[in-house]
Amino acid sequence: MTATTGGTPLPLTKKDFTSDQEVRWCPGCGDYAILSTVQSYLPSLGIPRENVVFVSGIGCSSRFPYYVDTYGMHSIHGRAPAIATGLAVSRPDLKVFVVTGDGDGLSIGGNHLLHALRRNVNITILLFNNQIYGLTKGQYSPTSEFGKITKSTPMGSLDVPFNPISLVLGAEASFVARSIDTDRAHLTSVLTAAAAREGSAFIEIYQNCNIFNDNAFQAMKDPASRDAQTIRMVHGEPLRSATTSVIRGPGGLMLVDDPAHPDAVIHDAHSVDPSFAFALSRLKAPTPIGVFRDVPRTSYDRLMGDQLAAARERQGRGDLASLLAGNDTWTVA
Amino acid sequence: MTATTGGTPLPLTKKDFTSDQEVRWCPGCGDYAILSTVQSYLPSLGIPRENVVFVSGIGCSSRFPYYVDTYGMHSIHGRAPAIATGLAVSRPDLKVFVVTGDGDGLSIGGNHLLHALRRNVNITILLFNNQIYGLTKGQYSPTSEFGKITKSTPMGSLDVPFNPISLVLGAEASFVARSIDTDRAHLTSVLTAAAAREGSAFIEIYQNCNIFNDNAFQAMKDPASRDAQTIRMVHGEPLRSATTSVIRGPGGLMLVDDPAHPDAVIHDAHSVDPSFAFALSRLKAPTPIGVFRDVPRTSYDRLMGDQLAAARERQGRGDLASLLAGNDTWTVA
Amino acid sequence: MTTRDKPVEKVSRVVIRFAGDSGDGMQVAGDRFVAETATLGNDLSTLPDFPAEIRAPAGTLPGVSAFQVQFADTQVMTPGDRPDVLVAMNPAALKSQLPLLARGGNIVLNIDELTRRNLARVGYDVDPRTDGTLDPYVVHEVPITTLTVGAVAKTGLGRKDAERCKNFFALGLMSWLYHRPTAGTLAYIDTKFADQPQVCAANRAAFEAGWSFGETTEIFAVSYQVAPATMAPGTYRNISGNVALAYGLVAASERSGLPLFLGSYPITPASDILHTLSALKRFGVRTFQAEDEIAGIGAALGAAFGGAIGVTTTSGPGVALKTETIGLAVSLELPLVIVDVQRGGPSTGLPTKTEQADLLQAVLGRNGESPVPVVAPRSPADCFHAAIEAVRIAVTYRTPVFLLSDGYLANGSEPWLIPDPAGLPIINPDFATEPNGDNGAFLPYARHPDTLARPWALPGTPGLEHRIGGLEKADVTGDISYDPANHDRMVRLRAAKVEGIARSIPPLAVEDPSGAATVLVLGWGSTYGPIAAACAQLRAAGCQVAQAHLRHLAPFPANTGEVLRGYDKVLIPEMNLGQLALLVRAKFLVDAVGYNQVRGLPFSATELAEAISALLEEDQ
Amino acid sequence: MTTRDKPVEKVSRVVIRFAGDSGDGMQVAGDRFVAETATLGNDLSTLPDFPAEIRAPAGTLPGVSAFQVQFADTQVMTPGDRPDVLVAMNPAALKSQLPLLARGGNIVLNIDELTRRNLARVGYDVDPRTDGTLDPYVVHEVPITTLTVGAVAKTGLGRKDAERCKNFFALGLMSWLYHRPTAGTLAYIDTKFADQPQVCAANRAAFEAGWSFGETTEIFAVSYQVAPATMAPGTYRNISGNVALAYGLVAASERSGLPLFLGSYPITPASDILHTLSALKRFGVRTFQAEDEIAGIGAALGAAFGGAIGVTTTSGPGVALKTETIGLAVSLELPLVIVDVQRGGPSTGLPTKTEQADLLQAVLGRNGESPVPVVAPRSPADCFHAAIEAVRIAVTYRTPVFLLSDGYLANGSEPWLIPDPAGLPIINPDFATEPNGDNGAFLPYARHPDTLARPWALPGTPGLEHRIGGLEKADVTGDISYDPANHDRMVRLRAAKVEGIARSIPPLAVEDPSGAATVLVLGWGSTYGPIAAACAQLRAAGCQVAQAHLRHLAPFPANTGEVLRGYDKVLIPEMNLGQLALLVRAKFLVDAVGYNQVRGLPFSATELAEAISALLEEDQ
Ligand SMILES: Cc1ncc(C[n+]2csc(CCOP(=O)(O)OP(=O)(O)O)c2C)c(N)n1
Ligand SMILES: Cc1ncc(C[n+]2csc(CCOP(=O)(O)OP(=O)(O)O)c2C)c(N)n1
Ligand code: SF4
Ligand code: SF4
Ligand SMILES: [Mg+2]
Ligand SMILES: [Mg+2]
Repeated sequence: MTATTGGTPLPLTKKDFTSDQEVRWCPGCGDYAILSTVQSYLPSLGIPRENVVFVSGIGCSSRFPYYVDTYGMHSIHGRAPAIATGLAVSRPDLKVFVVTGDGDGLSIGGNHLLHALRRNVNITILLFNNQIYGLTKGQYSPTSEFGKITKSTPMGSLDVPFNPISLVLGAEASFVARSIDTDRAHLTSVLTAAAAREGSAFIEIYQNCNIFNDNAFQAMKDPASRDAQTIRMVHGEPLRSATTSVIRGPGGLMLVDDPAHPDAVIHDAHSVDPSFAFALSRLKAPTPIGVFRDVPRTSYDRLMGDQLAAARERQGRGDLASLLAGNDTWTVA
Repeated sequence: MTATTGGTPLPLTKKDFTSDQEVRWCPGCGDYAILSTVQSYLPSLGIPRENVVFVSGIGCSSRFPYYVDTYGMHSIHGRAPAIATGLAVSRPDLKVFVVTGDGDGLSIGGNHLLHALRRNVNITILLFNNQIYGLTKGQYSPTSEFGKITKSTPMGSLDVPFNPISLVLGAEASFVARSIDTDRAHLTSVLTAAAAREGSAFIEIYQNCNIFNDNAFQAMKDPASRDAQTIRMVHGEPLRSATTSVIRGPGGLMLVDDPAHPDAVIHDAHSVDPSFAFALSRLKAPTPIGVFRDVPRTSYDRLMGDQLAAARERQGRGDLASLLAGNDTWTVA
Repeated sequence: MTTRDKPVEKVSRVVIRFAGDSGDGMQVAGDRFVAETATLGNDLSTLPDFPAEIRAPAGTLPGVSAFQVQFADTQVMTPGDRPDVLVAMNPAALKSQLPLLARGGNIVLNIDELTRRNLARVGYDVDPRTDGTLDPYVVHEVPITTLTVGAVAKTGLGRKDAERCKNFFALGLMSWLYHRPTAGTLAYIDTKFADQPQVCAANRAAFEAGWSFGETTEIFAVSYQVAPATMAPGTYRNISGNVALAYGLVAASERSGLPLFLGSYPITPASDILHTLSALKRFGVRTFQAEDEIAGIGAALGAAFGGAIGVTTTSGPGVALKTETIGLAVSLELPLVIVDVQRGGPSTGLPTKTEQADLLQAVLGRNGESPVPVVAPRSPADCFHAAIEAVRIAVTYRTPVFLLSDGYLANGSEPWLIPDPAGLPIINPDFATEPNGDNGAFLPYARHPDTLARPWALPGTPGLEHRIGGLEKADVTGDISYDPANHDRMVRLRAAKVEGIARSIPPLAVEDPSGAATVLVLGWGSTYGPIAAACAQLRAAGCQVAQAHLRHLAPFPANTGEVLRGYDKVLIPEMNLGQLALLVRAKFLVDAVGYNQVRGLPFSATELAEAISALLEEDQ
Repeated sequence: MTTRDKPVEKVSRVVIRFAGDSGDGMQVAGDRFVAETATLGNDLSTLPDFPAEIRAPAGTLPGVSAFQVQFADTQVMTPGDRPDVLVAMNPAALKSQLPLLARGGNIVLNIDELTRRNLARVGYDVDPRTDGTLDPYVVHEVPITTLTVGAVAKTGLGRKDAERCKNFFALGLMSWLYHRPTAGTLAYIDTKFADQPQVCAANRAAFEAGWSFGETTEIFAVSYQVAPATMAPGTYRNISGNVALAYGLVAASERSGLPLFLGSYPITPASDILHTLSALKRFGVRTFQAEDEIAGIGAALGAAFGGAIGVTTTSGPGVALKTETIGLAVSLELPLVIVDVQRGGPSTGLPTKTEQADLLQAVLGRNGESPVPVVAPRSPADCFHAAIEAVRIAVTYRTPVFLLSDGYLANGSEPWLIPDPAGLPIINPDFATEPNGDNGAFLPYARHPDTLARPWALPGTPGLEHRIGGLEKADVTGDISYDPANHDRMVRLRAAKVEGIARSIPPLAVEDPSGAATVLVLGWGSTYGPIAAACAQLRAAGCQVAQAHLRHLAPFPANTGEVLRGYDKVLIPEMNLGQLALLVRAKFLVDAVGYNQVRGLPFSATELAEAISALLEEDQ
């Protein structure tokens, strides 16, 4: 109870982060679970509500900000990372989240997302990957599997999907993680890891769209299969699922059907070379979840702030009159 | 002399690919060397001139199509991969090249480039990387080194650059290579390798902008240093420069100061897992040149063509009258 | 389902509105009702009206989804101003739709959902049946949920799934009430649920129960018949605007011999064109779902360079993104069709609602002098013909063309006299195949003397290799040119080419049966129906009023100024703040007055008639 | 460099044009000439004119780069119609610039470059000195290259580098001819080449040699003096439009207390604003070079949400890309300034040339009803004040604002009476700090009764947490609303807010010294200079003509209609096909006539005067 927030004393509770707006997702949508986890997690940041901002694009997922009682902007399709960049860079005192979808963030908005990550702008990006366009009623997305039959691809899609983790690692992202909508504990742990660092954090969250792409991640959730279908990555621990271990292969990493294999690779989330995280990102069934990469890098806003300070130190605070006059004047009497 | 092309008999010569337009690059620009190499290489394709199309965006590099006497389009900034996609997909009989720059292709056009690559559209992308915006007179680009002082960054740029090779590997590109403007033999070899395959080819070409970013790649060109500064990748051969070898490290690949190291890694351009190529892409000084990755994949236009054929096979050729009538009609007498 | 024991009344014209939760299947019920109505030979017009959310939580006001249809034994121009019957599946539907009903209107109310909790959720403190709220209306209380569950019980379906059949119960009831045939719907259920026999049986049971409920209970004393409308002889179907538009593009492809290429990014309310075309691969149609709107139009333009009919489909926000590429197409002078299915703006606005506020964007919204022809359909079925016209202009004049549909046309439907393909216009691509300059030179910007169109030379044509781009080009040769006089000339040539299209389009026709009207109502796009209905109402009441409707917004038909100057007053009703009015005033200096509503809904013919008659009075 | 042995003539007004290869340093020569001219107290106006290529091959027509300046002892409104002296450094410069010269014009011709090869390259089959081509002009043959190389020899610089000093030789010669002071240029050379003493010495030597050449040879019989112009007392500097605009933004930041954030993507001719602002970090200015135009404006909008003055700078193609985000800003009602430095269009067009053809894009080019105020400066120095005005409107009314500069203003320059910062307008951000609703609620769309502006509540303000977005919002609360009546109300409220800005701007002023004019010339933007010059010419010739110039294009000043209706004829000269004319005709139904040129160049005052006088005659 050291700080107050508009009369709401810290520590805050989940309720403090719940807005008065009716949630309008379909009943059963995975977005509900994510919302609830995020609302529960936010108080742990110890940041006053008014210093938290959620910026989103367009999509079912992008309705998220309406439901969180902080500052928020539901912007336009794909542009949230760009908008958040301007906000985060000019207001380093704020904690800025971006909420986006696989269409919003990887189709129309792919470029902004990747540039924000290479710059290491001080934003936490939550990408809700349901492998479908929800809001426009079910076309395939850049993460839909090859051959997917949807409204716009009645004979199956022809595009090899992006692997979002590989993609952002190729774009120099320094914090990269994956979690699952309904795994509250795991998602909270990843959010917490992201909060501990400066600069960009990218978190892919597998999210179920029960209307247009139901059960896309069911094997990773089902108590019967989930331990075999996921590799829960922990820094410093061996990489394995219930039935396999990850070992080194000639071209990268590979799986062996032996959960106790002696050469199981030890996870190193702090490897400076992103090649290790990249190799991990290529594994699937079982699929790694948790933090792929977490290496420190100065954030963009801090670098910019430092330049402003340095300029003032070297040249003094700007003086408008002398700026306007310049060096080459003459006087008419 | 088996085919003719508008009266020009095959085989063609460099001259056949030289247009009547005055070349308007600055004297000394690396673009001249690339143009000359490409014009010399084109006859080797054995394709009639009229079946070759160059599509570009905007930038000094993007003036390229004007100088090649084939069909061509100088489009708008960043959009060449999208435009070329429409052309290549609807005209599989054509050989379509995209010419772009580090700004055109990785800044404004990054998303189109990456999506074209994941789709494996049948286009060959030549990205002239001079690590600067040439045409707009010298602002830093997404490949400029951190801290670069340019007109728009008088105190140095703050962005960590993209590594174009890592980036496109993260986007599922199946043919990825790098070459150097003035190394005619090497560039020709890379172009030839690209021609041998179906689908997308991505070739980064280091290009000198002698006006705004002179000598950016000089160490890789200078006869005194070039062998030490480049790793000439050859499939099936050990990876080494004149002074170093590439060996495996814990997180990826690393360099040792021993050009005859026994554990030098053998290059495998055909590794299905892109992790190997990705690890290679992280090496610099010496910098790998040549083909990073070359794995076969069916091209997008072929997949689409196959669907059209399958639809006709299953449903018969479309009949307009029955389409318009549909299934639910009534008749007024 | 054909015995009839109750008295039957003949009526001429009926408006029905189904309303329930987004998950209640109201659009399906409406679609089926319309299919049956169409085969019965009534004229009709529909208005689906649904929220932007996929399935907002049940029972909430924002979650209400509605479907309205007007059908009659005479011509139908609009989906109707006020429903005769509102089917309200829950309190949210009741509360949100009530303002639409006239006094005396009928409400078929699902009383099972009037729980205290559901009522409170939408702000009803007391049951509206008890506090006089519903006094002005005729309320038919039906326990739809219970009856559905009961009827379906025999199929063994679980309660939740059983309840989901209630739309078919409501449909059955309305089918009985208005003597709709039932065979088509039963066949539809059989096909749709072929894989799920239990669900199939349940929906059949619910539908039949609804029908029987009408027949056997005392709820309705009479049922109604609407005689077939007198329509031109021929074979008809019902068609929505998006489907008609897609078919028009395919027809243009067939009639030009050019392959159709669609580059598109999904967006409401345009996505269904993409969906429809993606299922027409047997016509050689290539659909490309791009990574964004810019790539969608870019790919279409690339395909056009290669000789396809390049088309891109979108809505207002997508047009904004395509603006730069449209400018490139203007400069390249290549055929391209940009379909804008307009929705409520600005920005994301009201994605599922209709509006006409992209007109000025289409006509004027680009950098530089960048003229683009604009065509707009007037009704759902007319989207077919307008699409062919857009392709004709694009191909003939080598120019991007805007086709301005809107959300109402897109989702609304009407009966359509199916045209004979052989009677559709032939479009001649007139490709360049030979050099057109001296010494075998190819001059890509030498123009056709009549149309000012430039040659379209496809890659693959030997000897015509050439390069085009977005920099200003020298007249005739197409080489890059920074010459001031050349630029001025090229700007004027491009403008003249587009202006010249007016010579190829029919003059603006005026409908003025008396020939004595002094007030003209000028419209464009989807307001045709309401305007025509309003004028008909007024004429029936003895007023004289003229109507003209623009299909071409740029350029205008050559006689437009003359027509407008022939009237004392010109009224322009638009679902915007006066965009056509701005163009008309600027061009013809005619003091046209706007009647403007920006409500996301089509005009009510009655309100429009009032506005026109106010002007008629002023004019006396 | 001050002895003068030759006769001196006094003249009132001179136009000089330097022309050479892109690599010849003509822009530097021009800039230095201007700097000296300014300090001498002449009034002046400049026009840099260069190709889109960085350094097209030497000696080719497309590679020619030119710089024109007019200076005088009286007011100067334009860079001049026809040069009195053309300095032609090579045959390409001669050939391309010759059409600009009037009969009797002077040419200073570098004869060293008239080799057969160079002549042939630009299509001169014979030396133009020998076939009468140059007969109409006074040609001064100077072996500039040889003389430069000779003068520079003593510094030991290699031939290639020595030749690069020839721009300073030419500058020295022109400085002698027009009595320009030389100390400033010598100081400039010293600073610029401080690191390269040899190059420094060489350029000094070349400059002095040029001066002495004038003094000692017979080439010019006389030299000319232009007396200082009578200008308002005060301290002056020379300033270009792009720099003035950047400084205006900084001044607005200082006068509002808000930090300045620029989100931009480089594009000609706007990039220099980014360059200028990126060097002003000591003012707390943050410049962000984004990955594209959309990200540039997106970041600016994000910064505005956080309480900065969000600015984005671009040209026409960039505006096209920003369109969707501008629509979002309209819907969010946040302050934002979009600077469009217009260039030749459509599409990529003529990137380095000027044009005014983005007006309709700015005013009308968005989806939905999406009103945006538009402000345009009239001269390079006026960009400063116009920028402050744009920020004032944006902040006061919480709206995106267009600031429409153009290529001529951007690169042109003129003397500027340096303003006292304390006299500049104060801008009050008036942030929301307290709840404005019942029970401590914050209502983000409750409006200020006068301005209709909504509260601007910054993240970080406790108790005012709120969410905004691009979907339609309920009046007052800002919650998502699909209600038809609310949408109509919000559309009209947004329009009314922008219309209401007219109450805060000065009325349209008319300059009509006689008070008896019947013809009004109405302009906007950079045509101010040529129009004023043309009107002055006509008045000097005894004609009566009125001039009015719009700074606000949306909304118009409240008295605009009244002013226009006060004249028989209204002429609107524009560097487009009649865009302001369209708006004026639509709004005021005034039969305004356009005078339109789309040549990528500013109007010639003389041609304009002819056009006006034709209209004056018609009116008699
Ligand atoms: C400029 C623009 N283009 C297209 C759309 C239509 N649109 C809205 S959301 C969406 C895709 C949503 O997919 P995703 O980001 O995966 O979000 P989800 O709904 O699945 O959570 C599209 C194409 C739009 N609103 N704006
Ligand atoms: C929409 C748009 N934005 C910006 C520009 C300005 N512009 C032209 S080329 C360019 C960057 C060129 O850099 P690069 O692609 O690296 O090409 P280079 O000139 O270096 O070969 C920019 C920003 C433009 N022409 N169009
Ligand atoms: S459509 Fe899918 S993603 Fe969207 S709200 Fe419904 S379940 Fe969730
Ligand atoms: S500016 Fe640089 S990249 Fe452009 S033409 Fe000149 S040297 Fe080449
Ligand atoms: Mg999705
Ligand atoms: Mg570059």
